[in-house]
Amino acid sequence: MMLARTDMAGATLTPEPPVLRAEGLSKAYGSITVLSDVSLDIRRGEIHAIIGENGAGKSTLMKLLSGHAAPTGGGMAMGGEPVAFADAVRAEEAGIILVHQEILLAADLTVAQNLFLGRELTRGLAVDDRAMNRRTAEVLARVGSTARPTTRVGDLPLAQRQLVQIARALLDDRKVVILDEPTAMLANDEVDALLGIARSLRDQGVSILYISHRLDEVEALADRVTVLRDGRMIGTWDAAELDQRQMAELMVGRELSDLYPAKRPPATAEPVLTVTDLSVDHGRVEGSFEVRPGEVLGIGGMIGAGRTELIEGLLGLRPSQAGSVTLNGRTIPRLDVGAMMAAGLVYLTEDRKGKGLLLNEGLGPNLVLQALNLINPGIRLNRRKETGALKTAVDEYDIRVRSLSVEAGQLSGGNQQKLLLAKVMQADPAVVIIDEPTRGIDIGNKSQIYHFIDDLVRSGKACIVFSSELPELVGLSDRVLVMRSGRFVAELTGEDITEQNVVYAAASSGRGGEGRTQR
Amino acid sequence: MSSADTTMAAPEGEGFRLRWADLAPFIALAVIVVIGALINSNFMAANNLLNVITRTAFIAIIGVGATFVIATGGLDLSIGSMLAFVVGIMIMSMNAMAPALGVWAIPAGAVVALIVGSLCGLLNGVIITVGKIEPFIVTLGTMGIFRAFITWMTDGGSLSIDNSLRGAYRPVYFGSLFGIPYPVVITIVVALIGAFVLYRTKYGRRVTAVGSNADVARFSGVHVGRVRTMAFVIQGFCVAVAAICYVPRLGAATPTTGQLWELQVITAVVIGGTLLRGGKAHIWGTVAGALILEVIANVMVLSDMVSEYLVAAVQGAIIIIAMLAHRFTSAR
Amino acid sequence: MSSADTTMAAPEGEGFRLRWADLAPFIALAVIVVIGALINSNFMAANNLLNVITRTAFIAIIGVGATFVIATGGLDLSIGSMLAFVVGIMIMSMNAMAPALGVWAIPAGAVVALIVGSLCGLLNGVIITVGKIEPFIVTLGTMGIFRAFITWMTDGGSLSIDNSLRGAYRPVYFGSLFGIPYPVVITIVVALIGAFVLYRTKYGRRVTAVGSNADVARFSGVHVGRVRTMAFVIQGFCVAVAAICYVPRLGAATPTTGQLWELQVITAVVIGGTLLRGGKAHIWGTVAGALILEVIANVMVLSDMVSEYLVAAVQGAIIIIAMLAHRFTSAR
Amino acid sequence: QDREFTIAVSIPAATHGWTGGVVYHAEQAEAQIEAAFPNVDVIVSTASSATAQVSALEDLSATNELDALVILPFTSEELTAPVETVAANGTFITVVDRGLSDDSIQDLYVAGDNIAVGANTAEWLVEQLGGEGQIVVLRGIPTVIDDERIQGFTEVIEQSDIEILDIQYANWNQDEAFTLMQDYLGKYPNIDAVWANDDDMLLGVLEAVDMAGRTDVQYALGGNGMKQVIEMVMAGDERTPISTPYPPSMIASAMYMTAAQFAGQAPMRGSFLLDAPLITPDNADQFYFPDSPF
Ligand SMILES: Nc1ncnc2c1ncn2[C@@H]1O[C@H](COP(=O)(O)OP(=O)(O)OP(=O)(O)O)[C@@H](O)[C@H]1O
Ligand SMILES: Nc1ncnc2c1ncn2[C@@H]1O[C@H](COP(=O)(O)OP(=O)(O)OP(=O)(O)O)[C@@H](O)[C@H]1O
Ligand SMILES: [Mg+2]
Ligand SMILES: [Mg+2]
Repeated sequence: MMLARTDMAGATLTPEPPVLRAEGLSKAYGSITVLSDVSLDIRRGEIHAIIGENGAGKSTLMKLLSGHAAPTGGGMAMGGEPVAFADAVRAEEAGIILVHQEILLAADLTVAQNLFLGRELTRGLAVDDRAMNRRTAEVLARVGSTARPTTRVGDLPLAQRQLVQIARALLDDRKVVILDEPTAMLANDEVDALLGIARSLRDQGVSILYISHRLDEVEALADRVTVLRDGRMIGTWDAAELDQRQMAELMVGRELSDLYPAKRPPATAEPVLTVTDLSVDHGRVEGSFEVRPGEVLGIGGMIGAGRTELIEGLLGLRPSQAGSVTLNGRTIPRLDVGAMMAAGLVYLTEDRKGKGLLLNEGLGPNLVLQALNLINPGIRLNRRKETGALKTAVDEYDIRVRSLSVEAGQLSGGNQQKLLLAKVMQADPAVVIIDEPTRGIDIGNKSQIYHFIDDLVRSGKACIVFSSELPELVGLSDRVLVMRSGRFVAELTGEDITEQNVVYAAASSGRGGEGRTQR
Repeated sequence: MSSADTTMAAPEGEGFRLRWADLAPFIALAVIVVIGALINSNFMAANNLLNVITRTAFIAIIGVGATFVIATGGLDLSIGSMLAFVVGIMIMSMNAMAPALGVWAIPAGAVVALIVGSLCGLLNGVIITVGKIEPFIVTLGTMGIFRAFITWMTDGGSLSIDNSLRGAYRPVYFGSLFGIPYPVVITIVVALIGAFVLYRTKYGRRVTAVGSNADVARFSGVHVGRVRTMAFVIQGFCVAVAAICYVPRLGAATPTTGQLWELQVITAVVIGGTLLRGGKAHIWGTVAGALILEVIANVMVLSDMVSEYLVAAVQGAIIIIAMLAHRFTSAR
Repeated sequence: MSSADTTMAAPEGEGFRLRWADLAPFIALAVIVVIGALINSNFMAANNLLNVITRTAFIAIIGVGATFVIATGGLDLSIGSMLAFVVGIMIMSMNAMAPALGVWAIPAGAVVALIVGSLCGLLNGVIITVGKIEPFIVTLGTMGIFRAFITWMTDGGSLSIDNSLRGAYRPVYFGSLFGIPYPVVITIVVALIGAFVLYRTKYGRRVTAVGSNADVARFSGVHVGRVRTMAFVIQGFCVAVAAICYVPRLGAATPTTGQLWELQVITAVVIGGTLLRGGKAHIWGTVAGALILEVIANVMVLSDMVSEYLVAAVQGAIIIIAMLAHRFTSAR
Repeated sequence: QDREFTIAVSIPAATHGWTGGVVYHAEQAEAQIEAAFPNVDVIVSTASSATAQVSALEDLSATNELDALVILPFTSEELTAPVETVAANGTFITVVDRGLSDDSIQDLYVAGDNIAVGANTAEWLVEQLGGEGQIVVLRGIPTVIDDERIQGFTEVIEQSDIEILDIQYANWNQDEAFTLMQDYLGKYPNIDAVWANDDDMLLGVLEAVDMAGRTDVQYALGGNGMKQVIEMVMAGDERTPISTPYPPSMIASAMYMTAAQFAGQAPMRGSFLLDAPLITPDNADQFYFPDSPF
């Protein structure tokens, strides 16, 4: 490495003690060490990015810093004083709050009730709902959420829940705010709003720990960058010294090839999937579309445009009906996940925790759950085949796991995503629908997944991709359909597929070209 | 916000659907009352209605407590036996205090009942939260324990309240305030307090939070164990209030007192719209649920249509049909 | 694989911890047996042990079915009444066929029982999955329905098996195969099949998936409703198998047959390590749980230490203590 | 007197008033017998269902050399075969209350007469009402006892012009009887008499009638001879002037008679049928046990 590290120098140059300091932190789960000897300074009023591959230990480090987990070695100091947090509540009292990578909200409570849970405002004996709703509305507006304070969190789409979670962290004054992949579920506008908030917090003297796999964000936002690899500290650098490619190489520890595969020649074969007049949730979302073998069809739109709804409807997971659905030359009589899968169509959900993986089950059972009938022709389970499939999948999808006998919930977020991808591919589909293909996936693996999709499509299959990451949508798709308010409003092909055009079509106000890409 | 246009439509729909579902138990109650009136003209007699409403008090009052427990994701199978036990202790202490205190033994005994009931609830709560055992198993165990104690206290027979107290105590069940029987007044007061605590206090907020997602509650600094335990204490307190209304009615505790009430109470709570998995609570729905059960039983007796052997079958079927109807009307 | 080096160590630790928790019910059983032997020397008499193990058959067989239902996240409160109903139907059909078929009426009646039992389970399952109603409420309803039917079928009295069949049927409970009583053989066969289905078949995999997270299962193309319904059918089938073993023992159905067995069965399942919220299932744990309950009851009968009135209290307390001990030993 | 004798007593658990009385008397008798005959060991075992009772029989006979068994069977049919098994070991069998399906098994039979309980009450009622009127009936838990009492009662009533307006289960439970009676009163403007086939239920019935202030109810009768009801009879209550004995103490009598077998006294065999004479103010004190819980 030719780059100068700042961690040593920083300590001598800054007279003020760091707000938060980690000294030789380690964490082991049983015999598995996931983090060893990590030392880190967080200065007052800085945005400090933590980057690393999936499973590098970023979330684990954040959990230690915020009292959500106890270290098995090393210690912490705040403002020079040693501290140890018994639980997250103590850490919050000390001014450190973590916004989890996974959504942690009570689905039955309203937005305001969630925000104020554990610290309700009261007037006399009674809770002061009006005041709480008012303050909630303010904070929500600040993070750019359109949710209402009185909506049940369970009724919100994932992205809105993520914003609510961030809003919760901003409710009180904090010293350190830790954001673990806050933008993984957000689209451009929300991301922009969030970056704005992060900057203004920094200007108020709040320190921000920021984890993201979107290196463009890191580059635009961070003051300093710490890189983790395999549970070890690689170093801390001034952000100005690093460009995205260097960050990526520090994370992965090797040179990276091109992120996106080359585009394919236009697909000319007959459509493998034709959907006409699909109507979901009693007409709230409607559309007709088709996809050809050898083609990646991207579907774009703002949050809540109804993309997820559309596909869940196609699979019969929501109340829906369709004029006709033809798949692989066969007419599908009934909208049903099982029937679709048997006919060759699979769907990878955006909600991996709630709808994708059985967090309390082992990796094998998760991997084969969808393709049980294919892997086991009889009624018996073929465990040997299952183990074999798992080994193959771990290799093929590069699932970083320290033991094959862990539960799915113990995988890092990105590795869960890879397991999920492996799971739906077990069914050997002709059409793959992927909702947010690289949510929480590190840059090295992103490229892997893009090439994987490319290989798939080149081998004559079809792929439909929904993505809130515009570069990804643009870089990957041969054709893009844009959805707005539950209807398709534009189709882009070839040269027309640009971020500006997608944003222009997706935004009802017609504000084009305001995307994050302008930076 | 770019998606404001799509956003606005949803909440309206949501809100309406929610309110509709909340009304379901009251609509069901109305339907059953109408059917009852059609089947038998005696049903609508003021006296009959008053009887039915008055005797609903027990299940409704205990149900308010059960709503708390169930909202936290718990379950209490011991309530029937606990009632019997509290009634037994109350009668014994009233009888013991009667010579010294005279009629004042009644309020003194009531206080004893409230303390004992709360302690019984505390016992359940502590075993469940400290021992981290399924509420189903713990309260099944304490159900056996309370039942055995009352059997032992009554020697298998019955334990009657002192005759000197009987007359003074009777009005608590049979008397009325401005024409409203006391048990009904007490039920309304208990439900009002319950609704206030559940919907308007910090504690109530935390009850639903714990039931909805205990992990989230814990991360937010809620003492999950304490909230759960407190719900069981409230349950015990409500059982004691029901016991206070119960004793003046028949004046005795027997080993069969309160038998199977736990099932009735839980049914009332669920019919009322509270989810068994926790996170949602409808105090007034519970009261409506309790009324529904009593009205069905009353109509069954008043009507001559089914064999005595099959009454239970028809009751079971009606409850299932009511839930089905609810599901299909509210799902639309 | 960047982390291959650390991969190897883990499975040992994991596996061992898992196995330890799985063993808990068996350890508890062993402890209770030892205590039983210390309290009463007669306890270890071969005859006594054989009796206890034999009669465990009913709860254990029904428990195997309940393990399926509970693993999918369901609950069946109707099993006790369903048993009575199936026993009633079986006796009636055997008696009706006896004149024509002679001793062959017994297997014919058994087939009828299996069909009726499965249909009863199907009824529960369909109402729950199609109607989307809490299993607790549905099976509470069908519990009343089945109980009412058996009361009606027996006219409130009892329904006995024809004397001509009694002798031929008796060995099914009292006979033995190579010294192992038939009910024990049947229990082992049922548990083996149950374990095979649960752990070694696709269906079993789906059962735990549904119980663990129904949404994930649905998104993976599992027909959640069908899996749940099937679990109730299995439950009904197991109830019928238990009924087949039950009739030769008591020879009659009464309105109280099988009363409260549902609570015993569920307790056995939970003591055995299956979680009430679904997603985990331990067939052999259930069998151990059933044995624990019967051994406790047996020891209570053999020892004369507690007042008759308090037997239930001691049983309840032992179950709670057993669960507490389990929790604290397995948490280490 | 050099041999130890073991007598097992198997009875229903104390789940309601009458069975509570049975347990009480059995425990009293156990203490007295063991005090009187040091070489006799009495084991009392309660069971909460027919199945549990069969289990208890198995347990008792598997672990003890039983010289005698005193059993109050839950049901006749279900317990016949298990008791036969015990008898096959040469155990002396005393059956109490409900007969077995095969009466050759028992050595001694001490029985109440449930049919007579119903029939005698009915006869008295027919006479008092002059053979006509309208009555309601509350029955207990669906079991043989309940069935027999109802059978005895209705058979007699059917001979008269008395109309039984309604029969419903109240499960031998005071609360349910109270509720049911309230509903009866609401449903029928005129009720001349009520029969609850057990005194526990009668207490609930009386409370409901008093509360409604109904004067048309001339007679409210129970059965079993519960302490409180006997007190009413003794006090000459107009509405409840009689009861029918079905004394739970019959278990104690049976235990004494059985113990006597082993105390060198004259062996007793055969059947002892307790009659169900009406308890009237004149003879009530014979049926009054102030210390019994029942
Ligand atoms: N409870 C646990 N038990 C065992 N291993 C665990 C547990 N939690 C996390 N791990 C392991 O620790 C490692 C680090 O996980 P962590 O979540 O910190 O990764 P990450 O850097 O946040 O990755 P990602 O970018 O995918 O979110 C992973 O290999 C994971 O499998
Ligand atoms: N702010 C909001 N408040 C409440 N409901 C919302 C909001 N925004 C969207 N929704 C609802 O979310 C659903 C559409 O979300 P869906 O997940 O299908 O959108 P999407 O286009 O897939 O977006 P995403 O990129 O988040 O996946 C609709 O039911 C819509 O009414
Ligand atoms: Mg992470
Ligand atoms: Mg989406």
